[in-house]
Order: sequence, then C-alpha cells, then structure tokens
Amino acid sequence: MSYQPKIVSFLCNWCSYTGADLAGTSRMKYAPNVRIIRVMCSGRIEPTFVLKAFREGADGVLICGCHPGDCHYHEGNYKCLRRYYLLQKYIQQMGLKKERLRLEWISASEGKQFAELADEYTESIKELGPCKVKEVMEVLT
Amino acid sequence: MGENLLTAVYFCGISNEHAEIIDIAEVAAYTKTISLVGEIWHQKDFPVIDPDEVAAKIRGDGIKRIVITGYQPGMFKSFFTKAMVQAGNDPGDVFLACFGEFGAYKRADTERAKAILACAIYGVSFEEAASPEEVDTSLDTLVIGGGIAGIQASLEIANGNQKVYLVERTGTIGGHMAMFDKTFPTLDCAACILTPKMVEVGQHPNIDLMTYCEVKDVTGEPGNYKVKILQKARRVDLATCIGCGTCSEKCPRKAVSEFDADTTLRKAIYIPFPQAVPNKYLIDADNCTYVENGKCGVCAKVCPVPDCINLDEQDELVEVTVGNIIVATGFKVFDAKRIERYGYGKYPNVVTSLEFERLVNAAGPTSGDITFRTQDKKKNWIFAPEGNKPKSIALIHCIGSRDENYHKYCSKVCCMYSLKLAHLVKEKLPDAEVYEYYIDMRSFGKGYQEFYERIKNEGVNIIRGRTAKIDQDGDKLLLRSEDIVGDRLIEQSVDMAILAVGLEPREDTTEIGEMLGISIDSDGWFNEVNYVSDPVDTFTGGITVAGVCQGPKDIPDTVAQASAAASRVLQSILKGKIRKSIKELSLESIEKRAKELSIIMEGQL
Amino acid sequence: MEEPRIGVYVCWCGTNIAKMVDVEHVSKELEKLPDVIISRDYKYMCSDPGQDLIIKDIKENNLNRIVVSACSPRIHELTFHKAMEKAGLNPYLFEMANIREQDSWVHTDRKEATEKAKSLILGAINKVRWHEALEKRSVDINPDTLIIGGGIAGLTAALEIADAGKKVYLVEKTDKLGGHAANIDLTFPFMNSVQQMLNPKIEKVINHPNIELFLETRIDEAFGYVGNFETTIKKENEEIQLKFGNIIVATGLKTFDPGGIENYGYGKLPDVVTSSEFERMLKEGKIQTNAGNDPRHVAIIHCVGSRNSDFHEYCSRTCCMTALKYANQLRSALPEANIYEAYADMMAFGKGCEELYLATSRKNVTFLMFDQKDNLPKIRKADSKHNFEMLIEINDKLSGVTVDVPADLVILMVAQEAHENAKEVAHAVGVSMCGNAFYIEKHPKLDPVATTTDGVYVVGSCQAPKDIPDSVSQARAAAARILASISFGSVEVEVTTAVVNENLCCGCQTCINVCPYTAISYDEEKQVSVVNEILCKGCGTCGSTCPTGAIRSRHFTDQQILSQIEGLLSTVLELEEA
Amino acid sequence: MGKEEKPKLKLAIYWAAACGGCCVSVLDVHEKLLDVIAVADLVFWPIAIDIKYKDVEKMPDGYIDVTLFNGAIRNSENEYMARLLRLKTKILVAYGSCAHIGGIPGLANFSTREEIFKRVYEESESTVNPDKIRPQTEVEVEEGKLDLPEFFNDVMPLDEVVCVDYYLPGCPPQSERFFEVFTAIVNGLDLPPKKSVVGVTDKSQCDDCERKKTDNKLVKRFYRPHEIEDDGETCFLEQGVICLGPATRSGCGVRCIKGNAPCRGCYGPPPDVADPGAKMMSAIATMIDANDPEEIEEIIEQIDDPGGTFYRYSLPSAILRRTI
Amino acid sequence: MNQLVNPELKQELLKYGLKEWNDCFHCGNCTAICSLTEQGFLFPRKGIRALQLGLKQSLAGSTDPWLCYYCGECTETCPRDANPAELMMSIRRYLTKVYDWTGLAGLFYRSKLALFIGFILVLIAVIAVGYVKHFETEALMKFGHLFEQLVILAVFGLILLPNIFHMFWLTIVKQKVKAPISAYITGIWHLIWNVFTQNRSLKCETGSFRWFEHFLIVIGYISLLFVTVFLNWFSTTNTIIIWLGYIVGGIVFVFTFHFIIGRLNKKREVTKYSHPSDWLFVIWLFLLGFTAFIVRVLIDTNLIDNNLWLYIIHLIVIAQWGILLVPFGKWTHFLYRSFAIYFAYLKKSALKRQGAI
Repeated sequence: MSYQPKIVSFLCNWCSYTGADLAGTSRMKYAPNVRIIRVMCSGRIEPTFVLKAFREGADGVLICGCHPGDCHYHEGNYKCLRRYYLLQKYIQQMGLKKERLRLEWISASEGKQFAELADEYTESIKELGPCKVKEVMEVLT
Repeated sequence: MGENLLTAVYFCGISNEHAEIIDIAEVAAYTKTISLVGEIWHQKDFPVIDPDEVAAKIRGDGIKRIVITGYQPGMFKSFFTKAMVQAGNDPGDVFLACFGEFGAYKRADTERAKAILACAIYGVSFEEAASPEEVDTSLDTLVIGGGIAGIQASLEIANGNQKVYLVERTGTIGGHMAMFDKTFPTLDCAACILTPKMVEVGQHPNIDLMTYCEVKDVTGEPGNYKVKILQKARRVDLATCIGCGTCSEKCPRKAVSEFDADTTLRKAIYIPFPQAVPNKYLIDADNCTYVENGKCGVCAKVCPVPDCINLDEQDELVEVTVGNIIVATGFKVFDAKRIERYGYGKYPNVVTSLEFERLVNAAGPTSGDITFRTQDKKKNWIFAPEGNKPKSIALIHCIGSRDENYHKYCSKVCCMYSLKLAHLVKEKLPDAEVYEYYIDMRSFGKGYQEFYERIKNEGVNIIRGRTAKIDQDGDKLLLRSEDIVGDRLIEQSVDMAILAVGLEPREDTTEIGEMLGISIDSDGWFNEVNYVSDPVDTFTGGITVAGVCQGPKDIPDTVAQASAAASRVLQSILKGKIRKSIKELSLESIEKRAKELSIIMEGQL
Repeated sequence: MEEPRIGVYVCWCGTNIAKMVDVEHVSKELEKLPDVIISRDYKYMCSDPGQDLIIKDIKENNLNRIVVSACSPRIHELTFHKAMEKAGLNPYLFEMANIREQDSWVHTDRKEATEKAKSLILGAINKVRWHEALEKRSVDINPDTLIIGGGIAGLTAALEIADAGKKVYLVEKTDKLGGHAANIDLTFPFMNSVQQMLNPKIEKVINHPNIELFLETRIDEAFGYVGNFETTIKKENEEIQLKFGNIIVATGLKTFDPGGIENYGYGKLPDVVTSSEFERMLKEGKIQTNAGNDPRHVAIIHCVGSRNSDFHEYCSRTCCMTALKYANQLRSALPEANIYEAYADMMAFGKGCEELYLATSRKNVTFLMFDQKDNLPKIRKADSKHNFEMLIEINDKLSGVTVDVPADLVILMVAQEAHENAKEVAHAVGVSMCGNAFYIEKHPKLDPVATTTDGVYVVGSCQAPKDIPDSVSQARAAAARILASISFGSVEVEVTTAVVNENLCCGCQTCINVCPYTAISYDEEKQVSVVNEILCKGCGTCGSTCPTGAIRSRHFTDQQILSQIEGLLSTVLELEEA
Repeated sequence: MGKEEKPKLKLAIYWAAACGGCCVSVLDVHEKLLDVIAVADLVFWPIAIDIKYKDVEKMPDGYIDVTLFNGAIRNSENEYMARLLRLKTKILVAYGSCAHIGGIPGLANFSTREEIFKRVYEESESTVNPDKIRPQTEVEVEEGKLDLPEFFNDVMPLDEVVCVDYYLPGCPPQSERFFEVFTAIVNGLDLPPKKSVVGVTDKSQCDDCERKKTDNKLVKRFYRPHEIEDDGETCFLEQGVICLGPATRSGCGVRCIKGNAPCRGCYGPPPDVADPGAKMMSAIATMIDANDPEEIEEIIEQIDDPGGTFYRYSLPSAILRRTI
Repeated sequence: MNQLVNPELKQELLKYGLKEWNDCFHCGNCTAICSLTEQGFLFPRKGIRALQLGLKQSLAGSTDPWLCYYCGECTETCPRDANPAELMMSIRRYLTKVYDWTGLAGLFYRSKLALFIGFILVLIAVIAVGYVKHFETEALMKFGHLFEQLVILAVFGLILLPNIFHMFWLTIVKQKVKAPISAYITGIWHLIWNVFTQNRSLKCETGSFRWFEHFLIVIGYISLLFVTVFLNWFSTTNTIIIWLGYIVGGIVFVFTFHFIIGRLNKKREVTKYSHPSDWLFVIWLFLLGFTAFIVRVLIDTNLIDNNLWLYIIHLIVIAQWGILLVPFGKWTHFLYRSFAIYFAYLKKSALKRQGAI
C-alpha cells in the first residue's frame, strides 16, 4: 500500500464540524487520512495541540473554522488566524514545511468543500512525504 | 357617522345564482339596511367597466367610500381606486369585503358573509369585531397526529411545562418524515434529525403519548373539550415489552409494511421501524392468524416476558378533557394508479417517490441499494436487496399536482424532493444516468436554489417538459417528453421511472373536520381563519391546525406552523382564558361591535 | 481522581456504519485496552434497547466513563446524556466518536474506514479518561421580551406575547409601524387588502397595555444571557436601559437595487420601475407612465436580482406571486392594456397560488420565459416609428425565438435582500449570518426560528425571503418558544464553561478582551481573572489564550485534547495486530 | 548546632553542559556557605575540590545525600556522570535551567551536530583546518588509546537521562532559594513530593511583577527591547515587548523585570503548562491587533526568531525539542 | 430583426373558434402524448406558443397544424384544460384564411352573415338557372354535369392551386427550407398515398375505426366525384357504375350521418367543440351523398320528372359545396393537409440533410 499520511484536523463545532458532518450525510467520499478532533471554536485551538499532533506522528495538521465574520462566538476564528501565522513561522523554523499546517474556513453548508479539502490536503501531504518529527524525537529516548 | 362617508357597495364576480354559493340577493338586501350604504352596484350592471363613467357616478352620488365584495373583490380594487382618484376622493377609501378571507364559502355561510361585509362598510377589521368572549380553559392539550407537526407542537407545549396528549393513529410517531431518507436542501438524514425529537417526545414527562389510537368523538366547549379516544388493541403490553423481536422472528404471517410504503413485507407482529417511538411491538389484527381463526399464537409462546403478549386484548375507549386541540393529521400521497398512462401498478419499475424514498433509505428494504422490484415466491412485488440495479432513472414531476384533472394545486415539495432523489441516485449509482422532467422548478426556500444549482452540476439531466406517458419496452421503460427549452422531442429509454407524486388530503379529513367543526377548503385541506394573517386558528375556539393538513408544506414551514399553533395554546394557558368560537357569534352582535369600533375610530381621528 | 472504568459501545447504525466499518472487530480490539472494562457493538445504540444496554452495564459493572461511537454527537449526544442520567452517572462523563458522518459515510475502503474508526474511538477513550462530572445549572427567566423590528413579523410576535399577558418592548428604527407590508396594497393569492389586515394590528399594538413601543429607536449591543438580557436603546438623545429575558429579531428586508443590471436600464429609462415603486402607484390609484399617460403595454420582469449568481443566487420566494397579483391589478385598472410577464420558473407553490396563476393566464396576460444565466432580457428605447416607449428583447425559452416585447411601463420584480443594518443587529444580539447576510437559524428544518444564541430568535424575512403568512407563522413560532420558557420559568445555561484556577492565575489580564461575551472580569482584590459562568458560552478562546494555563475550558481542557491527540495517533492497536 | 550526633550530610555538586553560573550561585550565598559546610560534607564538586570520577565510582550506591546537578546533557560524559550520580545519590536535584529544561545550551538544538561541527571546525573565522579534522571519540596514539566523550546530536535536560527528584530552576537559581531548599533538607522538614519544582511559587511572574497591567493587550507592533524606550512602569507586553513573564514560573523575584528587561523564561513553565513556548506564542498571537491576513503577517514579521524568543530556555524540554 | 410580440393575433383567432388561448403553461404534455409528433415537428405546443406571442410568420410558415388529426388525446390529458386539440383546429381554420388569396375563406369564418348570404346567392343562382332552363330535367341535368366540371376546374385552377402555391411559398420558400430535389419527387408518392388513405391518422390514439370511417368517406367522396363528374352517374345506364354510385353515395351519407350524431352527442374530445364550419361541412357532405342517392333512386324509378325539385336541391347542394365549401370551407383542410404532409416531407428531408435529425 502506498504511503498513507496521518492528518489531524481540528474543527470548530458550529461550522466546520457541521460541514464535515454534512459531507457525511451527503455521502461525499474523501480520503480516510483526516482524523477529526472537535472543539467548540477554532479560537480554542492552541499551538500546543498542533505541536503535540506533530509530536505524536501527524504528517499534517488541518485547522478549520467558520468563515471570517461568521464565527459563532464572534471572533474566535480571528484569534485562530493570528496564531496560525505565528505558528506557521515557528514550525518552519523548526524545519517543518509550512504546508504541513493549514487553516481553511469551512462553513456548515460546505460539506462538499470539506470533502474536497480533505482529499486535496491529503494529496499535498502525500507529496511532502512523511513528517519525521516523531521519529526524530524518539531517537533520543 | 354621517353622510360624509356615504358608501357604495359593489358586488362582484358572481355570475349566476348557484345553489351552492352565498345568497347574494340576501346579502344585498341586508346591505340596504345599513344606513351608510348609499348605492349598491352589481357587476352585471357594468358590462364594460369604464373608470370615467364610474368616477362620474361617484361624484354624482357623493360617494365617499367604496366597498367591493364577493369572492375575490381584490381583483376589482385597482379599478375602483383609479375611479376614486379620478373622482377626487382618497384612494385609501376603497375597502374589500372578501367572503373567503374569513371562511365564508357556501350558502350556509351567508350570515358570515353579511357580517364580513358589514365590518368592511363600517371600516373595521372583521377579526376585531368578531372577537368572541373569553372563558376559562382547561390547561391540558390534545394533539392529533404524531408526525413532525404534532411532535413539534407537543414538545413546544410540554416544554412550557404543560400537559399534552399526543394521539397517533399508527404504532409509532414520526409520520411521513420518518420514512424519508434525506431532507432537502441540506441533505440531513431525516431520521437523524427526527429521532432525537421522537425520543424526546417518548421520554417527556409532560407528554402522554397515545399511539395506535384514534380520536373518535369530541364534545364540549372551547376550553373544555371532552375527547373520546379509541385505544386500538395493540395486543402487546407497552410497559413490559422489551423490544427483543423474538416474537416477530417467529411469527409465520407476513403482511405489507406500511412504513416501507408497501414495498416490502413485515410480520404480523412487528415494530414499524427500528427507531420507532415507543419502541415496542404490536400485532396487526388484520393479518394475524390467531385473530382470524384462533389458531397460532406463536408469538405469545416465544415471548420471554410473561403476560406481555395478550392476543385477546380488546379495543378500549379512553376519555380525556382538554382545553385546546391541535390538529396535525398530515396528508397522504397521490395515488399514481389514477393516471394510467404512466403505467404505475402495471410496470413494476415505475415507482412513486415515497416508495423510492424507502428504497434509497439505508434503513429501507434494501439497505439503501437502488434495485428493481422483484417478485417473491408468493408473487408479491417487493424491493429486495438482491435485485439488479438500474443504470438509468427518470424522475417525473407534478404527478397529480398542477393538473386540472387531478389536483389543481401545487404540492410545493415535489420539485425539491425530486432534486434530492436525483442527488441520491447520483450518489449511490454514480454511473447511472438521471433524467428529471419538470414544468417549473420551484426552488423557493432558503438554500433551495443553491441546491438546484448544485444538482445541475452533478450531471443530472434536468429537462423542462413533463413526461406525457410511459410505455414498457422490453425490460426498459420508454418515456415520451418534449424538451421545451431544447426544442426537441425526447423518447428516453430508462430502467426505472420515479413519479413525483403530490400530496393530497387524507380520506378522513372531512370526517375529522365535521367532528371538530373545521371547514374544508375547495382542495380538501383544513381551512384556517385567515390565510394571510392567521394561518393556524380555525373558526372553532381552541382548535388550531398545523402542518400539511392545512395545505402542502415543506418541513421548515410545518415546524414553524406547528410552533405557531403551540403559541396559541400557550397563550391561552398562560392567561387561563380561551376565546370561544367565532362561528357561534351572531350577525347582530358582530354588527353591533363593528359599529362601536367605528365610532371609537372616528373619535380617535 | 477515581480510577476510570470505561465502557465502549460501537453502533452498527443498521448498516450505515457496519457496512463500512468492521464494528465487531473494532469492539473486540478495544476491549484489550487498559481501563476499558466493557466493549460492545450493537445494531442501534440510540434505540431504547441500545440505551438500556448502557444503563445496565453502568449499573452492573460500575462503569464511570462511557464512550459511544456512532453518529455525530450533534445528533445523539443528548440522547446518551439522558441515558447516562438514567443510570445515575453524570452525563459529562461521556464522549462520542463520530464514525458515521465522518467515517463510514465518507469512505469506500472498509479496511481504512475500520482503522480510522479505531483511531477515532481511541481518541475518545483517551479523552474521556480526563472527563469530569459537570453540574447543570439553570437561571430564572425575565418574562419581558424585546422585539426588534415593527414589521408584520414583529407586530405579530408582539401581540402574541402581549396577549398572553406578558410584557413586550417593541423597538422600531423608523417612525412608523408596519414595515414593508405597509407599502403593499393587496396580498396574494387571494387579493385581500393589506391595510385592512395591518392597520388594526398596528392600532392594537399602539394601545396594548403590555407593549411598550419605541419608534425611531436603535438598539445598542445586548449583554447578558438567555433569560436575562439587557441593553441600551437610543431614541433621539435619550438613552433607555431595558432588561428582558428573550429577544426576537424581526428586522425584515430591503429590496434589491436593480441599477446594477445594465440590461434593464433602471434609473436611465424613466418608465422602468421597481415593484416597490409600482406598489405605490397601485396604492395611489395612478398607474401611469412618467409622462402621465395610461400605459398600453405593461411588462413585468421576474427574478430581478434573484436566482442569478451575479446578484443573489437564492430565490426571493414572493416575487412571482406578487407579479401575478400585479397582472390582475393591472387588468383591473387598465382593461385594455397588453400585459406581459417574463419569468424564469413560476413559483406558484402556496395555497391558492396555482389557481391564481391560471386565473391570471385567463386574463389575457402574455407570459414569456427567459433564462437567468445566458440571456437577460434587454430593455431599449423604442424609436419614434413605434407607438410605444420601449422594446424588451427577450429570448423566449418556450418558443425558442428571440422576440421584442413592446412596453410603455416595465415593472422589475426586485429581489428581497438582507437589511443594510443586518450586520449591526447581528452583532448587537449575537446571531450569525450566512453568506448572503440573512440570519442563520439554529436548524434549517427542525428549529427554523431559534438561533445558536439561546434566547434570541429570528423571524420573518431577516432569516430568508418570506411572504406574509410565512412571516406570521414564524413570528408565532418564536412567541411559542418564549411563552413556553416564560411558562417554565427558568432555563438551563451552558455547562461547559471556562473556569479560572485562582491559584495559578497571575493576573496578566490577557484573557479579558479575548472574551466576546465579556464574561471575564478582573478581580482587583484577588488580582485574578474571574469567569462569569452564566455569560460564558464555552468557546474556549480564553483557555487557549491564557499563557499561564490557569484557565480551563471545561470538557475541552488541554489535558483532554492532548490525550485525545495521543489516542488518535496511537499505534497501540495497529502494533498488536502486526 | 544542637544536633551534633546527627551525621553530616554528604553533598555533591556537578556541572555538565553549563556555563558555570550555577556553581557560582552556590557561592553567592556568601558567608552562609559556612553554615552549609557546617552541616554538610562536600564530597564531590569538580570546580572546588579535587575528587576524580574514579572516586565517585567507588562510592557505595546512595552514598551521597544530595547532588545538585547543573547543566544539560550534551555529550556522553554528561550522560555518564548523570547516571553515575543518580546511582550514588539519594536526592538528585536538577539545579538551574539547563538541568531543568535544557537552558541556553539547549538552543543548540536548532542545529544538528553536523552543523555545529562544520561551523566550529571548518567555517568559523578563526579556524584553520584544511584537512577538516573533526574530534574523534577514540584515537590511537603512541601512548595508547585516547578517548573523548561523544558529542550528542541533541541537548537534553537532565530528566531525559535519569530520574530527577527535585528541580530548582533559574539561570542561575536564586541563591536564597538554594539556601532555603538546602535548609529544608537539612532540617528534615516535610519534603515536597518527588519530581516537584522547588524554590518557586505556583503563580507566574506577573503575580510578582509590579508593572502596571490592564486588559488592553492589543499590539500593532512588536519591539525588541533595544528598539523601544521602556517607560519602566507599563507591562512590557502592553508596550509591544515580548515578555515571557506570564508563561514563566515565579520565584526569581522578578529580577530581570526590575532591571527593566523583559522576562526570558529561565524559571520554566507554570505547573499546568506542558510547553511554555507554545502557550506564550498563543497568547502573543492573540494580542495581535489585526484581522486581515496580510496585516497579521506583517506584524508577525517583527518577531524575528520565534523559536529563540519563545523557547530561549526551554527548547530541549519543549514538545518539538529540536529542528527536524 | 426580432419578431414583435403581438397580442392582437389571438384576438383575430378568436373569430376562428379559438377559446382558451392562454391556459397553456407549457408542460409539453400535449406534444409528448401525441403519437404524430416527431423530431422537428413539435405540435401542438409550439403552435400554441406562436399564437400566444402572436408570431404570425411562425404560424403561417408552419405545416404542423395540418399534421394533427384531432384525436383529442392532448386535450384529454392536458393538465390545464387548455384544449390544445381545438386550438390546433382553430389554427387550421386561420391558416385556410392565410393561404386564401381571395379573402373569402376568412370572411366566411369570421362572418356567419357573409356565409349565409353566400349560400343564399348560390341558391338563388341555381334556381335562376333552373328558371332559365325552364325546369327541364334533361337540360338541367346536362347543365348540372357541365357545371360540375366547370366548377371543379375553376375552383382548382383559380383558387386552390394558387392557394397551395401560396402555402408552398409560406411554408417552404419563406422558411428557407432547403430540401433536395429528389425529395420533391419522392414526396409526390407520399402526397398521393396520403390523399387517398390519410393513413397517418392510424397512428392516432383514437384507433383504426375512426381512420376507417374517414378512409371510407374519402374514398366514397372521391368515387362519388368520379362517378358523377367523369362517369356522369345520373346519365349513365351502366349497371356497375350505378351500383358503384349507390354504394359510394350510401357510404358518404351513412358515415356523415354518424359524424353528425357524434357531434350532437359530444362524448369524445374530437366531437365536443364543433365550429359552424365543421357543421356545415358534415351536413353538406351528408346532403351531397343523400341527395345524390335520392336523385339516382328517382332516376331509376323514373320519378325524377315529377320530383325535379329534388334534383334542384341536389344541384343547390352541389353548387354551394363546390363554390363555397370546397374552396373556402373545411374541404380545403383535406387538400391543405395532404400538401402539408408533402411540404413536411420536404422539410424533414431538409432537416435530415442538415443533420438536425
């Protein structure tokens, strides 16, 4: 079997998780690599989670929240956006391709977009190849 | 009130003195007795209506106000507004007295027609003038029908901490919605969003859920209705049944499954569907060998719970007292056999949309596989999982709807559910060709048009032009249609055809209407007080209608209406008072009240 | 913390899950995990027997953590919460793994789907270990209601609540009540007078003892939470404080400005008018061209700004029937005129509408069908040799011919669009908007008037285009919800709030402005931040902002999520298989 | 001293990959050192007393009562000594930031061994090494076999190698804290549970910081300390200077801040924080006063070196402890 | 230049029997249910549409209305009771006016008075001729025979042929139908075959009996024409011809009588909405057959001399038929339909050549 990346995805409950559910209820097919973690708001997602995911062997991390202006909690998604850019800068410094962390806005009605995103992102991570964080970290101990 | 408001009454639209319609002569005679009325005009007196002539008349007679009355007086309003302006009057002084607006249709409603007209002549609202007195009300509520409308209304009231009796005819609540696979346009799985509500109803401490029951008789007054409910013998004890299904497994008798729209068989002791509420078995007496001839009784023998199955249980009559009644009896689908040229009932692969809805449903007879109808050993045509899969499917809109030969009205939901079914076919059989034949695509709701665009992009062939007939051609079906936009004739050969059947009133609508004193409109649906401003109340106090039984509706509208009906009930409960029936009010009392109101209004001016 | 004793339940959902995920294998595998006491699979976990199974296991095996892997928690989380309660266990000691919507329904390879299911459940198991019992709380409801918008929806809702004896504050931006309906002459399909229906309602609202009316008033941001909101309203220079328990937003619509559609020449050709302008002509009894003549050819163009991706993709729902109504009114006022209707699809779907369509056809009205996408009708001035003002070029789909339609007056059936203040109001009361600026309801089907903010309801055409009966139904539906909550007296509030560990909080105050609900304040005395748990909606943004780790987002703590990540990526079961 | 009969404590202090500041901090207790000597025998302290590794190896297991181990683990020698001392010591204290969380030497984890060697032995401006000779762990010379410790690829905190009983953070630890801890051990007071961080409070720096703090923490521009004239009063963060105070445990007596320098995080994370750098990144990003992606990126441009900024002391103990 | 929508056209068509012109909401049912429609020949809906928009050129240039045999299936199944079948009939009436250069066809459709006067004038003329001939049997019958031949020649030569050419002009030339020359020749066979059999109507839902009826009438009528005009039935003594005459006369009047009964009963769609022109056609055809039959009987029983008035009536019927009904009345439908089928054949060949079908 070809290389199957592991992708952890953090989804906000109101838009993106619902959107992912919609992809399900609409039976849209997408790559099975994306593993979803539900949080109430993309504003809840903090760098620790992302780094932890890489540390535990994720090859990519996908964050989805409501579209700008649509946040169920007004502005949580903007907080997420700000963290995303800083975090991306940091992981690049740590030798990770910035594409391994991705932020997309998925609304509750965008099941299709979510499915397409999952496929497309999985493909792009496949191209990047395995992320060696876990391997490198485990050499030590 | 002086002569300065001299009024002319124009009777319109009534060409012949048909015995069924309101007695116009009598209404006109009554009108003469109102002092404000200066002139009475009949449409037949104006073979050609010429605004100049009418304006001259208005000026000549010193008319200040015009009341147009009849079945559809609005059709004449612009003409009179124009005439009034030409005569130098205020265009706002043209009033309408529409009989139908407040439920006067038949000869028997002549008195109400007079009252409606009187209110217009006095320039006051009928709803205000015909406001019956309030009496104390019992706090409990009866909801008839356990579909989504009944469920929503019951929950709404029960969540206000009030007692509700929810009476459902079949063995489970859920209604038609539970049978659907997906709901448009969000493609939520119907069961997924409905079953939590059903469970909530089943568990709600304020809801007395009475399934397999029928309302037999309603007596009493608004606020104090005595309702006789027939509890049909379920023959399985609700309290002790654990829903294990052993009885059903062993039962030797089969019958068609109503829940699966008759597309498959179930046992004589059965549970309508796995998520039924209450999730308990019941015995279909019409198909039970024991009930027929006293032999069998296998179910009782295998049942692990002692005394749970009582094959000799009898129907029972229960009486409850309630203050309000919400009628949410729903609909049935159009019988496609009535249109022979589509071959439904003759060709096995012509199916109705409701049948198809069960077919694509993952919980349906084939676990969601789209297969042809097959014949079982006993020659019943059923859907079975092992059937072959069609490679091309056609959907035909407006079956029984928008058709003068069947139902004139539009069933409102078929366009969208057909698009949805097209999507489901594409999803399950991506290589199948899907054709959709429509007249007008009514994608009017929130997100509907967007859904339509999406389906168009999914490769469904959407053709404007309703298929005229279906012929069997070997294994295939041959559809003949005109592609109106594409300007060509289409003779399409497909494997399966889905008829998008419309909604029609249930057979017992008239019966229920008579029992509750609700009138039925010309299409057979329940009448509301006023279609525009009061879409849930009826002329009988304490009785409201909700959902499709009042006219075809999609789910959001049904839910909103059910909540609206609940609001009426909660309002009366919070006040502890309920309005008596408008229909009980006498003409004199309405006229008197109208007069009073007009004096108050004049005072305010 | 007590030793976790976890019960894992894997649902078949009939075949929905079982078809793509080897549920039996998964549940067997999971049983090997530490702390997992029981792992079962069952056909329908959500069914009564399924729930009973959990309840029985909890009681018999002393389980203190439950994981159900089935459908989306958005569907059945509550169902299982209730089952947990029945079994005497705190419902928050529960976690769902979504292996249907996000697994079995979206994948095609059974092996991969099964792997994914395992991983999702492992994540849930890891997370649930750290779950803690949370107590439900409720607050009393202030029985007063604020209604924003005095159109037909607002009026209906106000009367509905006030008639039940409850206080209503009705705030209207303009100086009169009635909203858009007040500009309309007749209703469709029965052609009844709007004024006769509306004026008594307005009268009643003005005189109602339970309704306090504020005209020419705007509202400021509303603070508080369901049952206990407050806001400041501004009327001229006056500021008034209001306290209320529920809010109904009925801000209505505005009409589309067709000036942007070049083909129609609105604003350039004087006799091209919008439907709202025409409505005024009808009310004034003067259907005339700009030059003051009776028009002999009147054309009505449907779908102006609707059902067209360049403007609004949605259908405005009311215009078709309004157009048919106009045709009838025109026929009444101008018996000799030629009337044309250019439509795309005739949306005659309500009670009596199809009948009106037929009746209109019989009144000598010429219908033309155009295509929204390719060829919008094009209006041009007619040259002097014609005895009419304009020519409309329409590619008629019904005949396949491009024709010219003569016209002296053209009525554009303009779309309904969200109000220009929609965003402002949305922000003030905390409702969300969809792409086209209409408000989003809680559930498009089963909860069409509630919003995701408890105690705030959206009714009428601010939620989506609507006709009067639909607006009235919605207004009453919202009233029902409010009356029920008033009748009940209290309402449950969010449980999964944030909480500050005062022993850790260093008082840096980074969290305070982050909260969109002003739920966090700084306690000067203790020098720590404090969360008002009633205001808190549990978004968790403060928790992720707190650099000290003093704020915990209940049910989504760092520990829970980090563990979940570990579980999700854990290879423990894969290894065993190998 | 009334407890004559009690045998003297055996104290060891060891210096692994560290600057030596920690050892100096011990001396910084000044005359109190005499009190220490009075109750404890220094059995091993390479910078102060002449005792060879061999001597330590000969000690029975658990012979030493307390070892203050400072410095990170950089090479095989550090590792060997950590293991050795663990074996010989009852209470092993990770003394100072390097042993606690990796410290400044930990910044080497931004590079690999190869990169470091290349720079040091080939590229550095003062190096002349045409044959590109690199240190070897073993080399045969006439006199016999010589060995050098192996240079690890990663710098590690002490607890990556051995079990640590207590952590006493700081760069260097506050001498007073050392003395307090030491006194506590000597007096046999109730010791905190094993693996505790000692000499600190539960709260973070801001709790002790006397600068004026408000809730207005929105920042349009970030400054490095030299780029801005500090007003000496306002919270550094509110001035746009990145201060790791809120994500750093208190105990140092906010000395840097008092000296008008922002906190760099040497005291390590507060109790519930797994990765202080990540936490601080989260907080700092949240403070950015922009919602427009481009503007956000522009502001983030001003943070030159996020790794070095947020993980100055904690990189080896962070979730991502090195570059990939 | 686009065609201008012209709502006045249907006002004109209202005079040709049109009633519900605008009920149609274009579902396409009628076209699809019709067994005679085929690619390129979509009716009745497209005709309805042309009428609704007042597209005169499209309407005049279309052969489609003639391809309909009025089985009534479309009307029966029309969801809006728009009565497309009758609408097609009205269009056919209108088209006879369009083709007719004299304008009389239109006049007779629109004005019952004109038609009445026409009938009276012919009646007077025949009686006048009778008067001139002194009511002599022999002379009258000779005259009658000559008259028949002259009328046929004149009507064909002066009215019908120019009209058919006009029709050709409108439907083929102006519509720019580019049919291959060979089609003009092969089409002739279609034309003749259709004239005699009208076998297209066999495809109609109404089934073969209606076709058979019509077929017999057509054969009967043509034979009657043949025997009376060319074989001079009234003057012949040939038994075969006499018997043939009896048979065909009988066929014509028996079946037309059946038609009349059907129209009176109004049970089937096809017989529900009869226009005066339809009545005239069947009644006069009946009278034609009937009087011919009677006259022959009188001749054979030698009672003709005493009952010459019956021959005069027959002559009047023939004259009215030949001068009014044949060139301007419903009779033309028979002719135009046959040619329409020919023209449609050309159109189809043209479409085939273009690859459109």
